[in-house]
Amino acid sequence: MSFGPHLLLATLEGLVTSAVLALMALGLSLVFGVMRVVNVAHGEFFMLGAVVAWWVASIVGGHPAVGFLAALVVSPLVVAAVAFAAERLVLRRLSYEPEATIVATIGLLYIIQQLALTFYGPEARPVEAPFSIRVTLPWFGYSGYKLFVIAVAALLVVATWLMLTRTRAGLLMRATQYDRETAQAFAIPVDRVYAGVFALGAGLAAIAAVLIVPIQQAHYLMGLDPLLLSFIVVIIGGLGSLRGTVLAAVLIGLSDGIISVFFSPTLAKMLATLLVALVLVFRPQGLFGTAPR
Amino acid sequence: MRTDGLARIVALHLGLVLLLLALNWLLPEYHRGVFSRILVLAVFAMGYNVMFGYTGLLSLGHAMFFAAGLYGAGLTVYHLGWPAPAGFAAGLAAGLALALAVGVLALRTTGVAFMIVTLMFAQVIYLLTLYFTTYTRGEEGLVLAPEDRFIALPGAVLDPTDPSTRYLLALALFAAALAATVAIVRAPFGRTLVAIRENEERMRMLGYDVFANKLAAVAVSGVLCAAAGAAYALLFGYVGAGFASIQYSILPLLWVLLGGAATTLGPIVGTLAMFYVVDVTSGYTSAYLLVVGLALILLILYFPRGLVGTLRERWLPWLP
Amino acid sequence: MTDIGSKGARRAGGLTRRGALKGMGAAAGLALGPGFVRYAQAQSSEPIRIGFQAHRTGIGAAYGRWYERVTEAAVARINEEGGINGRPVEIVVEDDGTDPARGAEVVEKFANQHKTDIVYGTLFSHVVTGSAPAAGELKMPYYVVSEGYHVASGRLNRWVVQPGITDVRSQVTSVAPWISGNLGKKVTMIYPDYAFGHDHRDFFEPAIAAQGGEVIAKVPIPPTESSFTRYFPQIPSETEVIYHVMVGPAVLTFVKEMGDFFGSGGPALFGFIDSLEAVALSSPGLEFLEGSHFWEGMARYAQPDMPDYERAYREAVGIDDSGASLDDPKDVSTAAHMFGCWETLYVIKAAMEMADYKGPDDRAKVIEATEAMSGFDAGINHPQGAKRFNGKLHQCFGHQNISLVENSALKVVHRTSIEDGLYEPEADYTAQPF
Amino acid sequence: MAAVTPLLSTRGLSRSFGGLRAVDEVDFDLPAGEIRAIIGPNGAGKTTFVGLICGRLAPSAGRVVFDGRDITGMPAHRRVRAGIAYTFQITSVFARLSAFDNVALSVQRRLLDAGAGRPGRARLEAGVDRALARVGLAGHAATLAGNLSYGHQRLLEVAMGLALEPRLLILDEPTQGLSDGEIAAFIALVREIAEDATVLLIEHNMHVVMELAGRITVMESGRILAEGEPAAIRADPAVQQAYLGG
Repeated sequence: MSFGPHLLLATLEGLVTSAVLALMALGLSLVFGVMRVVNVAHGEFFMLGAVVAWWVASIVGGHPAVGFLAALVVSPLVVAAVAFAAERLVLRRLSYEPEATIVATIGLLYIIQQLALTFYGPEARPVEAPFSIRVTLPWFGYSGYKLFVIAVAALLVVATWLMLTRTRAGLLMRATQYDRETAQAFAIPVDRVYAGVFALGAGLAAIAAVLIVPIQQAHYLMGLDPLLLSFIVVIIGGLGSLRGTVLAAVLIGLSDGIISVFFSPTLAKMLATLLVALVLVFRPQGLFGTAPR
Repeated sequence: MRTDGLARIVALHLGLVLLLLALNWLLPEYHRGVFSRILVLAVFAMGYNVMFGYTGLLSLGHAMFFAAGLYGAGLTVYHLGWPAPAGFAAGLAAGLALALAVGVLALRTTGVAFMIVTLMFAQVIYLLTLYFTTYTRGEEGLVLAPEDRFIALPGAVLDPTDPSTRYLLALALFAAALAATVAIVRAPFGRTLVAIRENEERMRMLGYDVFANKLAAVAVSGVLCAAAGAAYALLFGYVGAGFASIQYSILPLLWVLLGGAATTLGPIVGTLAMFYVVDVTSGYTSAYLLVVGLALILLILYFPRGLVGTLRERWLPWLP
Repeated sequence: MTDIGSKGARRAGGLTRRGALKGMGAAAGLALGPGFVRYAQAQSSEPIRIGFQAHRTGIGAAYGRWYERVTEAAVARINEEGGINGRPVEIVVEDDGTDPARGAEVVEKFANQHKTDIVYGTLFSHVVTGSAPAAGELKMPYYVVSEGYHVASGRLNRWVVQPGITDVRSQVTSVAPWISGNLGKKVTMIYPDYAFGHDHRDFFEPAIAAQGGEVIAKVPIPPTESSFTRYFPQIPSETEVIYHVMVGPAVLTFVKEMGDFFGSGGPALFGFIDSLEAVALSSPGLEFLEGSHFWEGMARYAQPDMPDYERAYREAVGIDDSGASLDDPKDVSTAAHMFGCWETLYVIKAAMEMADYKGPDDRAKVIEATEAMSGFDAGINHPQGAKRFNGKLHQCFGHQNISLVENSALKVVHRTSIEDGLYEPEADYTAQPF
Repeated sequence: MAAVTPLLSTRGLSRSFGGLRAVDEVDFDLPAGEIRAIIGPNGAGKTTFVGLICGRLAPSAGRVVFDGRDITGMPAHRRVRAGIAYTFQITSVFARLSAFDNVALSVQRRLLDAGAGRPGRARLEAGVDRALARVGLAGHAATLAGNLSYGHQRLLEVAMGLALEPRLLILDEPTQGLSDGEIAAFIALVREIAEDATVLLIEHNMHVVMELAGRITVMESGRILAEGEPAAIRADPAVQQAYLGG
């Protein structure tokens, strides 16, 4: 294939990665920004979202779009409920101490993974896409659903953004993020805000999973790689900076796609990882963050 | 720390080593084999503890140091035909070089960024072992022939495939690492590291080169972990990319937390406890990860200082 | 790659033949000594314990579950027929977590804790490679069902045997003539960028060249990849055949994305069913595989001309005509590989009986008995078909199936001969001492 | 003689944060052996100024000379080892270490710098005991620093500075939060310290300043407003305007 179309394809693929990554990383970033909790189980919320989506879709039946839409509603709610419970039962009791929460979320990771293996099984199972249109370009064909994913994810990112900036709940979250003590002094129920943020973060991961599962199947080990990528995105974007997170997701997604045009894939992964690590080393506040207070 | 208790400390650690020595003849065969592995992995955990427990540097990439030792020893023995002791030395050298390189870069960051940077460097090392599959055979890994693992001493040849010899070699490594940790913890260097963990800025204003001391901690940690990796390759004969994967970066963190961070005995206790939790529960249910996960959460909720840490906090304040 | 293999071979060849293969007569003579007979009678009701190293968790869990089911079925049948040497067979299962380090620990546990007579099992080649040193040191016969080339390469040791499934090198070699004769000569290979994929790469290239074909492009894919479309532009437009082999949970994505990319107008496809083991061919997105071909070790779908013993085998392991579980039609089996468990257990039975196995002291004799075998006839004990066994390589060689995807089912269109898959041996384990 | 080669001097020393010039071209000389107080209203740039001297902050412009050597580019920890000790405005002892260990960190630093490899335990303990005794904490060696009273923590902080045996000891608001009795003892302590070391003191408590300081430097808006004997400063109308009574 000649260079131009190849680049176009890599860009499209990169955008799909970016779209899903943006949603997922937004959840991680929100949790980190507001609660200062590094949620290692975030990838498992993603996986759980995909598994629940499969389960909903296989119960609903009928036209694939019906199952898909049902999953899009039910799955984030279920996952958010699980996260809410985990926050109340475990994280809150640890006073959100950074090291303790890392260990606790590692524990959570094992538990969710094992439960998925036991009750869902080791197979990779697909959810049927709500529609199957193959967009035919002169050089190659492309999945219409993937274009749909890019659009929906972009919409959802904007919606989340509006929620955080325009609604009272969003205001409470941002106030808590800015200064916990002051927020408490202003009678903001910090405790409930934390639980809400953790649930919302997990819900975002679940939505990302529902969008991706018609492309990538639900599997109980699917959480790890998106988790690593989301971490990278959150850090590169500047910890807790939502705008930075979205920009970084686009940057990482696109570069992941485009670097592979020029290098052998394993080498490309290696170089990309090294590059991101070095960015962090020399600009630890992230590309878009400001220097730490 | 003032009430010296040196005699007590030496007695405790020496007693443990002697007990482990006696176990070579007391343990049933299976458990002796298990202990051989645990002693080596405990050295990995001890290396991790130097950085995480004493210096307060939470790394999520320590698999790379273990892998540096594993491959440093494994590749030189397998491809270059080096004798086992030279391979072991190569493993240590690889660990030291990597630790210095990673330390110089990663120590420019702190907190969460440090965690992620170490994780990413480890990912690069993991991908390297896959990229050079021609030499490493990647995931599948290499098997070192028994005769290549023999250690020729003047007048004797140690055969690490013999269970007793292997146990004693593992114990020797463990004892050396334990002695090194105790010495470091009680030396000015150890006090310096702990104080850096507590308040870096204050240490700077007491005239300490914080960066150099942290780098030294990373180097010590890297060499200990590499020693464990090199010993693993030579004692058990298998070298594979799995040991460089993220799972092996998380394991030492769990072992140390379970046993007790910043305690000299925490790593061995944690490694031992974790292994037997998995080993025993996997006999009853394949859902042993659930048990591990629950154990972790309960532990962090109710015993956040780990087993030895809780012991020290409640009853034995003199434990180093 | 070849230098690693030849090193193993050189090392094996360089050893003395001290303690090497004794004839079966000698072994049988020993077993018939008066002391042994009494011992045998005293022990006759004691079960033979076989340690089964299983992928219950980890990336291999989908395979592991079916390996376990087939193992249970085979052992039930063996016990119904009177066990091994009149002794019942007992399976002890331990999870290896699809992790090489745990694999080695499990082998030790079998030997020293469970005191099993032998160890058998497992698929993923890194677990086999990681466990092999432990088996060798414990002098524990280790029968694997892994299809990796690790055994035949000579890299492992005398205690590791693979008598129930053909290795990758042989599989790859045997399908090359059919591909060049039926699909095309210009081949692009897509494979995972690690040892398993490299075996395909290294052995298929000479095999297709020997048929006058050519590998015109190689597209390695990193093991952590979950999306593949961006690699497809590397496929040259003059490609006649895409040879694809992927493993792990992302394979369905791979196949679907290939469909999106090429639509109906792409090159012919030849794949290894490893990609789609435990996955229903009716899964959404797989429609475009219609008309493409797959290697299958054993047919997943019941074939019209299927012999009775194959039918009996399928019934025993509990799969229906489309290769899914009789209890749950959504639970698709790993039919192309799992037969290896059944056949391996029958080889173990035969070897133990030939060696007149009495207890752990006879373990070496079991290996010697296996090495003395030269092949297996097709039948209920070997339902996948007849096999040749090379005792020096510790590896068997069987027929391979090439199947066409037709109406979301697999139809066997060609069965290779055993000779198609033979290659120049690189190792001789019998030269190693026990 | 001291006037000829001051122990510490700065020339054109400046530091800005964003647009704000916290320290603005300060020329400052401190002769050896003196007790010097720096006073000034909040935000005058006192803490920033001593931060530039001890190396916690890098200057935007200007030079710092210590004992005849230009130390402008020298990292903080090397300045400490050259003889500049700094005690923090906000108490920052190592709360989870014993008082002994807190001071031992200083003593071992000094012993290590004196060469001869690893400091012996006996010398270490002797050094710690002496420093703790000087500030009156001899009985608290084994107590965790975090469990000491606030006043004792301030004293421990000073002991840590003392144990470094510095040539210049910078005390940043040392008496903040101390009781009157503690302040009296503290004044005596600083006088005693001044026998071996030069002391630079940032202090708000004018009683302490007047008792201790040989000379006073008054800062305002990042600049030196006035400098002189306590009596002269007290009489200076500009100072009164800016600070003492405004």
